[in-house]
Amino acid sequence: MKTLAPPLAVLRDDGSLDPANAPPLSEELAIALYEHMVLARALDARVVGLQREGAVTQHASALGEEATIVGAVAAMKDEDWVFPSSREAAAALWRGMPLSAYANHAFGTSRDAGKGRVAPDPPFWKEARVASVSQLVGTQISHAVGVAWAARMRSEDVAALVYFGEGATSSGDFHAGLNFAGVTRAPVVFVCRNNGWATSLPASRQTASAGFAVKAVAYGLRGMAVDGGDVVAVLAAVGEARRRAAAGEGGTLVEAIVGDAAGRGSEAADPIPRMRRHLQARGLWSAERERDLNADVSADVGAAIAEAEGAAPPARATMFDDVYAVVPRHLAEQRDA
Amino acid sequence: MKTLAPPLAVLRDDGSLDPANAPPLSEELAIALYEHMVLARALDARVVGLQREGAVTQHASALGEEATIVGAVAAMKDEDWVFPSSREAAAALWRGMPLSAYANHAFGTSRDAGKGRVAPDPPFWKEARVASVSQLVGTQISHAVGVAWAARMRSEDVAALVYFGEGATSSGDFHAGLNFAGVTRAPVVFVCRNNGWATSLPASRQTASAGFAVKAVAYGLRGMAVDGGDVVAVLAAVGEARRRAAAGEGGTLVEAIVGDAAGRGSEAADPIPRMRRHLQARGLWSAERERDLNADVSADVGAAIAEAEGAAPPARATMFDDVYAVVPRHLAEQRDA
Amino acid sequence: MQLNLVQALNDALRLEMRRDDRVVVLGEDVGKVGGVFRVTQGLWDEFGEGRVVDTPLSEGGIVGTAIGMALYGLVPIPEIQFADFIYPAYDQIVSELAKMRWRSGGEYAAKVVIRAPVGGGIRGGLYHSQSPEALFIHVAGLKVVCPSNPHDAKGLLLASIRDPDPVLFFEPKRVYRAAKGDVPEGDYVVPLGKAAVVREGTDVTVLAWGAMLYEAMAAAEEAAKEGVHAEVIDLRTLWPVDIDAIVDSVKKTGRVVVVHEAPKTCGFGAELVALVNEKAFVHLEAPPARVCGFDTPFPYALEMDYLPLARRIVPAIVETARF
Amino acid sequence: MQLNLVQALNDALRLEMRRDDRVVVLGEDVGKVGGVFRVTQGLWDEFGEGRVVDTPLSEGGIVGTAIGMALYGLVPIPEIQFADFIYPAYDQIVSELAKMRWRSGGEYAAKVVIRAPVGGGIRGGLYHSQSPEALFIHVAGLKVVCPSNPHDAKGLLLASIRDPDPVLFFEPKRVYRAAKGDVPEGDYVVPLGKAAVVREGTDVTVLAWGAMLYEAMAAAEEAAKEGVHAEVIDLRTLWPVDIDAIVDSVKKTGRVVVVHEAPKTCGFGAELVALVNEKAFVHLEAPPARVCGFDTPFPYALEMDYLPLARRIVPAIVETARF
Ligand SMILES: Cc1ncc(C[n+]2csc(CCOP(=O)(O)OP(=O)(O)O)c2C)c(N)n1
Ligand SMILES: Cc1ncc(C[n+]2csc(CCOP(=O)(O)OP(=O)(O)O)c2C)c(N)n1
Ligand SMILES: [Mg+2]
Ligand SMILES: [Mg+2]
Repeated sequence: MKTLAPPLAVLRDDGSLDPANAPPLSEELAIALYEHMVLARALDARVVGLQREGAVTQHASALGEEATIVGAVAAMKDEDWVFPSSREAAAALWRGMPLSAYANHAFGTSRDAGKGRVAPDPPFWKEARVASVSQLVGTQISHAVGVAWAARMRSEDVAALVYFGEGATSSGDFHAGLNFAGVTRAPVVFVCRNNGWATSLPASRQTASAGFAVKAVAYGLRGMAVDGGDVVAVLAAVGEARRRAAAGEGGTLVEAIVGDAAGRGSEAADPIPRMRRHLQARGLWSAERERDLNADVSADVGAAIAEAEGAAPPARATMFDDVYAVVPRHLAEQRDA
Repeated sequence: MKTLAPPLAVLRDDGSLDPANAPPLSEELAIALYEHMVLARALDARVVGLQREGAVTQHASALGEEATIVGAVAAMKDEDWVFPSSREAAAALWRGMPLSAYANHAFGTSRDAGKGRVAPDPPFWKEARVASVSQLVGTQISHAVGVAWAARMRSEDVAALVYFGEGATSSGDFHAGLNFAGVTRAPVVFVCRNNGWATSLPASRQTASAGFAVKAVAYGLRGMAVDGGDVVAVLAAVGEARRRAAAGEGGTLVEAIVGDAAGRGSEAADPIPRMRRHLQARGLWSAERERDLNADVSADVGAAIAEAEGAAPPARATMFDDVYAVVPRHLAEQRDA
Repeated sequence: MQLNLVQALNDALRLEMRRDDRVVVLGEDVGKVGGVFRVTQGLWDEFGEGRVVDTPLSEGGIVGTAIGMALYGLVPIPEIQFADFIYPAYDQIVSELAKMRWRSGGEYAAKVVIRAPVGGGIRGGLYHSQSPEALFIHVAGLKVVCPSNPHDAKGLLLASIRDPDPVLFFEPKRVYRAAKGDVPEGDYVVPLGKAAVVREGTDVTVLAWGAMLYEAMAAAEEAAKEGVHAEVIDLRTLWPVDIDAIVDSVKKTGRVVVVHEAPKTCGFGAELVALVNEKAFVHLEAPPARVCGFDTPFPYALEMDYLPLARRIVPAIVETARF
Repeated sequence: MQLNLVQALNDALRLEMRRDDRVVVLGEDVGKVGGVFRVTQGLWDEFGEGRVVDTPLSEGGIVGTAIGMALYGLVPIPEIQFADFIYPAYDQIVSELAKMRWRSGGEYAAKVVIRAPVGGGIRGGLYHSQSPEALFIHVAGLKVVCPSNPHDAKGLLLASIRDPDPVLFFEPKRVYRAAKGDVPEGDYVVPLGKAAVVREGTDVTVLAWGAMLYEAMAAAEEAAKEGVHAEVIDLRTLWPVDIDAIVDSVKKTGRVVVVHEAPKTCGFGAELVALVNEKAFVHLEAPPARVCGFDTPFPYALEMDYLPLARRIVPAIVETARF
């Protein structure tokens, strides 16, 4: 599917950056982006394995989509809110969620911040404003708009980032969320991960529009497409959207084209080697650093999983907490029966 | 609010037709369009009066929107389905619903086809495929798409026309309906009456898009704007949309700009004198015919209202019918208690 | 001061918006025109369009964005124009609002008070008359309130806004203007979860709320003429319900009649009957009776036959007493 | 033939699509992949994408367009991937589908059968385990069905498709594959509105359906060891319910226990208790008991504590019998 303007791309295959579109990119940030993508993939691979064994359920792999997830959150400010969909564990990790928190969430242990109530994905991380979202596709979109709208009401420089797959654009919440964003000029960045598929439905059957970025036109919002396998391009696109939002120019719908939708082999589209070539081109990377990184990452992931595997499940009585702020009479009776 | 292309207009102020856009318009059709607009307005005025007296409730006046309502239905084929919103009684009249049927519906009498169950607007008329719609704004849009989609599945040359106000474009059903229409290429014509207001909300606060026709882009549908006070232009626009639908080119969103949204005084925008000038210019009309028409219309409307005013209310027992095809045990008990 | 129910609600909103600048009102036509029933009248003038917001026509968007505002720390009070139009927001209410605190282990909460007029008797027909309370009481995490008079309306709305949990606040539109009464100036709350015995009696306990409370009271007066003395309880908060008040009364009367406008089947009356069975079975001397809307959609022409008016409640009271 | 519940449902769909070309299946992933649980497997190959349609991700659009198809004369059978995702379609179901026939004075009808897997026990957590039947039973105009075994699943689905009214057909996903049994080849129906006494007993009547029927049966066996003989009734059709079968049994036992996965408050169990009170009060020798999901959202890690499993049903049976 073609989108109106060609997708923004910055990373060239030789690892250099297209000067026309390159954002400022410090060595530290370049390395951090790469390291988080590697971490995300390692964690993902491990959890996919655990799911095969039946140890965890309902994990949605982000394989190949790491650049979109990490690049977008990295472009936001710390005080901004982040609303994930099903594949954005890496956004919470970028925001500082410890691996052990993710692992305990995945296993639903007594140490899980969510008290083992929701199936693994997606995790939330309150202290860094990573929101709790349901597993209903699309519902978090209007929440993100509400947060951004509230910040604007309070004239506080806080924006919201919300991720969703292209399938979510068919939901009523996408429609309401983007329409309210257009009318209120709420500072929100919508990142639509177009990976070409909603389970078995190809994007071409999800909608007849020319791509997804163009849907912004229906809401008076800015829309743009970006190469979702290009972490620097995602950083640039979302950074620009964040800047406009802060300037009162309203929200932006960023369509990040990844996976099959990118129409290049998964080899060529793989965001990790692409960013590695950039680090190498800048002389920031070596075979040794790569080895060390992989070793650290698998050690950290292994340790977190091991801790969670050993953790106790939540106690029965905890099920009755948090339905209301105070456990009401009828729930106390059910708990104590 | 401006729309991308200027709204289609055909009727000139001197009553002549712009040859560039004029559709074929027989003398009979031209007269019928005019007469139905006059009938619609007379009925409307009478019911508005009855509402003031408290004799009927929840009537939505179509004052000034007669050209959009009559022109659109007139452009469809007899076998096509029509889904009204709240102001389209005239579409049912065009399809042959007797005035007495409307009046009995408005009073909710025992002679009402709907058995006095729903408040007055909007009426349905089964034998001419005018659908029964609820009072929830927008819900009928996906029904119309379903009818058209089914006809396409059956490869039958039947299309659906659905009317709604611009406020309905914010509903989830608008989004789902147009998206499904785009994907299925269902033969459906969406007529959005943009009268500038959703109760107290101006269209500019309903959405930030540049008008409503442009929303078609988000669904891969054709969108166009038309002067909704120009019955010939509406006839042309909807006729063309119907032709394309039949040709497998899919649905069209027609934004009919009326009332305040038209941005000309209600005088100049009034569709009835505009069409009368056309009849006069064609030598099809005279002061005498005008007098006779007004006399006939008010006599017919008066007679229908009088009949309905005299009609008995539905019997209590009828309330329990039609909840299911056969009255089940528990409802029979409630009825007979 | 003498106020009707609309004025009392308006007074509560104004007071709380003055007291707490986190409170915002949003919905369709709630701004300059003050809402279809004028409950928000004058708020737009006093607090401006920044805190009293006319929204696009999307109940799902209204509740969805309100949840986001609440996460941010505001206290949004969305108005749904008629409870009949709440269903487009049903997913946001039951899947998101009701579950936010629980699914996040208590870390996130969305404090939202959803106001909506309910009930028939105003010639509103099928889509302007419904009473959907049971559809929310069944969903864990929500509180459901329905006042019957101006005093309670103000006090319960203030309590609902200050309560930490999401509240569905249903307003009995049939008595919006008809119910007048003395309302204290200034601040007070009617606590959630506390019913009121509005008529003492020894023979039958009648449970009602909202507009039907007046029918229950009228029926009790009628029954008294036949020597049957009904105790009438206004539940005020539907969930969590004041089970003690109900059980105390049923222990005394041994008999109970529940009245509500919503269809009988799976209505809140069924839960009340089941609770009475669980808590006071040995005291029951007659089968608990339900006088409810019929299991049909809400009718236009026949609404007075549909509603559980006094004329239908009286025989139920008398038969239950004489069982 | 020996089939599991998924295979039996698939057989029913295939048979009816062959017999009646108005029948179409639509939903998310129902086509080539045959649905998340494979209930529609093979239909796409046999009937083509014209009659087995993969739709965009919108439950509201699925049900809304299905209503239109039905108006046109087709018989659409939408699948909602999990009942937990039915709420975006709730407005179309309760405001449109349920009311079409009634509001049009019987002139229009929308014949739609909505299929959706319900229930927990598969480690689905909060949003893949819910049982929302009460939210549809409360709405006049809908029929609600939930089979417990392959034989009934096929017969009830065929009956549901041929019934003139809209049907919510809930499938107990926990026993989709675990429940195996002999299923007649070819055409037969299990009539709607008829329950089945699946275990005879004299002491207590146990009402259950779907996956919890097996827990009720296991509990009855346990109770028998303590000398309590429970009669177990599989309701099969939840609404309109087979009240005669229930009352006949309660007249015999004088005692009743209702079991369901949905939260207790305002669940269908409340209606069943209220109905038993209305129809058989004088026969009741003990308070009707409800063994249900708790009034919390559905948990992930603790789902086996949440579900009303046999270990929770046994004491209810015994205590009710010994009351
Ligand atoms: C309201 C709702 N309907 C259906 C589902 C089942 N479901 C889970 S993921 C999914 C596909 C989502 O596709 P997309 O939005 O493109 O995200 P992706 O999985 O490609 O990241 C579906 C249909 C759901 N979770 N919520
Ligand atoms: C779902 C829903 N929400 C709210 C309403 C109340 N309501 C009735 S008409 C209306 C405004 C409709 O505006 P528009 O769609 O532009 O149609 P118009 O009245 O201008 O013809 C509203 C909000 C409703 N009927 N349904
Ligand atoms: Mg996708
Ligand atoms: Mg309008």
